[in-house]
Amino acid sequence: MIYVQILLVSLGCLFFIVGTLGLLRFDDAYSRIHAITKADNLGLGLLVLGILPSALSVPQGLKLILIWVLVLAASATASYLIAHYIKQHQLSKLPHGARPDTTADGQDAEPDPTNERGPQ
Amino acid sequence: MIEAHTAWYLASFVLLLTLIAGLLRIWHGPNPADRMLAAQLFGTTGVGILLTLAQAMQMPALNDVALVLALLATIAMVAFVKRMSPQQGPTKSQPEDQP
Amino acid sequence: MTSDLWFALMGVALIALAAFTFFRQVHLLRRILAFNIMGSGVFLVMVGMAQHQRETDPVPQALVLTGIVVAVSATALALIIFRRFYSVSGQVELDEYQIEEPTQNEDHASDTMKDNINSLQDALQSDDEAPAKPSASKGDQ
Amino acid sequence: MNLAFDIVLGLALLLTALGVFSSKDLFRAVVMFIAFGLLLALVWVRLDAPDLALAEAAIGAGLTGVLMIDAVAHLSANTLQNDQRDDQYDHSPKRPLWLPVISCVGLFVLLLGAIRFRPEASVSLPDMVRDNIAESGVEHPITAVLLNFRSYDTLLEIAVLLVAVVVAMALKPAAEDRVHQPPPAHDPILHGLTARLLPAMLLVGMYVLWAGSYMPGGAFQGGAILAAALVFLQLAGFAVDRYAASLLRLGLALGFLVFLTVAVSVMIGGRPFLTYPEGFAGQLIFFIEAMLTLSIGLILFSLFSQNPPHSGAVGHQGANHDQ
Repeated sequence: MIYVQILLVSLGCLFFIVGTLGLLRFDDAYSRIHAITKADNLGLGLLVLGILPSALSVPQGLKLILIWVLVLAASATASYLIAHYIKQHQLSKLPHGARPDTTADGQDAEPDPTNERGPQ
Repeated sequence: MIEAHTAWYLASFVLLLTLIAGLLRIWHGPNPADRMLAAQLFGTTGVGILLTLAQAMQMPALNDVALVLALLATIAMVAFVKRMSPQQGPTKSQPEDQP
Repeated sequence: MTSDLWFALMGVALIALAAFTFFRQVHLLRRILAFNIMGSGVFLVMVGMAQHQRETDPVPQALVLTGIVVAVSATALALIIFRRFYSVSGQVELDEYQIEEPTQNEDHASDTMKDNINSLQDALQSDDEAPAKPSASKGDQ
Repeated sequence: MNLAFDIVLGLALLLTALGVFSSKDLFRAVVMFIAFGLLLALVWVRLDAPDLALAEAAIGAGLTGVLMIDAVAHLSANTLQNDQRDDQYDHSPKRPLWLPVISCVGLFVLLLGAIRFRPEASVSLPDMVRDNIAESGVEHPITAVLLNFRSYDTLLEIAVLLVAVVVAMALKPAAEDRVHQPPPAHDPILHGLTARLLPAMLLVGMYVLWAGSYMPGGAFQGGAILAAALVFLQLAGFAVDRYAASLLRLGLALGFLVFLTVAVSVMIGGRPFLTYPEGFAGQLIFFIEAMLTLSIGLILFSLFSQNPPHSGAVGHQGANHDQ
């Protein structure tokens, strides 16, 4: 059991490292959202799974699962909100493969001068 | 074979290091949305650190702290999206565009 | 070197740096941020020092718990006053180091904090007459 | 491992504080401040203070961050010219450097000296708490200190909060000065999340309040969670402040009044102010705590919602056009 726990927790930490790496290395905001959801969903999920066998009681274990579910719901909503915000205000260029004509969203938000790249 | 609580400390230490690396994204931006994304990751990593520390320090009360943090993880993001208009340049203010 | 002492030392460093920023910056929002961090430094010194001398001590922890809640309400109040001040005067700093011409409020020539408070009071009293009496110092740029 | 974690955590805390202080961009400073709050919660954990971590998680990483973001949004809704002018001030020769440097170095040296030459404590407070905890009516030492041994602090604290919210209400702009913002856009996903999260938040707030009698938790943390839940609702587009206006007025003073009433009414029985009759301490403390939770939550929420709306500077702009 202990080895399974070590494996799960290590994998969870690995996903957190990967998520942070993605946050730092990806060069547009949409890809960064993709990166951090890996840490939120998989990283914390594996971590919780790894901790579960050490939980002192059933309620404690349920609480751990509840924490994971809450983070899942919260991070999914936050990702949606921020992606919507970025798209609406054209703060970032589109990731590769997306069609630019879908960005307009029916309004004339002007490009943000603080953005180095600008929407193209 | 290292002791169990040392292993938990090790895990939380690794998570703390990723948290500190995430500071770079807050610092470099380039736009406010990127900074808020980094803050969002901070919340989740904080939950992870609290859960591992709860095991390392044998303090089940820390799970409650993690629970509160998980509940309130999005509140700053919601405030940002709902209240912050993205005009950051020298342009004069425009009414907030509501779709 | 215990971790209690280490965090108390961090608290000392936070207090000193926050004091520097508080006196260096004129932007009121930055001052509020600095003041908040200074408060956190004080809390760290209180709990860290008490626990460095003895074991885990509930008394300073309880005091700091009270302090945290008072600090957040003080911050909220400071922000309300700041935003009110901003919407009345259009400025984000007090006038002590004003480079441009002073505000053209009814009680003109406000170089001191006191005058700023006066103008704020005036504007509050005259709320019903007009939608705030803004200074025009910013619009002239 | 243990100490290495603490050293890195402390340095990270210092680093985020430096980030707050040295950011030219105001918004960056605010996000750094949110990160600072989160790291501070971890520091409280490492200082064996889970109560403080609980309060800091709800307040430092949650409420204060929202307040700051709201204030920056208020500024940037108009223009950020002020921020740029601020940079000019930074390099202005008129601003003397001696005051910041002296206060910084002086405080640092004084506090280090105070730590180095601290007097030995003559009484051991932890021992006193441990000896008297059985009579306090609760099992958790921090709740015992807050509501029994040092209940003066708590009473005065709730009074301070009440004064703050009264001042905030007095500073509210006159009705015609306020421009009514259009109702926020309906966002089905955020709406759905809030509707499902609200019961969880209220439940957790109540759990934390109830847990306070035997483990970390209590009125302050519960109140902070309640406030955060209300702020969350308000941000998500539910007009909590308008629905709950009358309840708000009632609830603001409730905690203080109940606490004071209990404190004074025991004097009728010939007992000193702010003590509890034997046998009832536990129940009375829980009752007071429940009322305090409600009051603290409502007070912190109204300190958020009393903010002048973002249109505060719209009048300012209109005046500019008039000229």
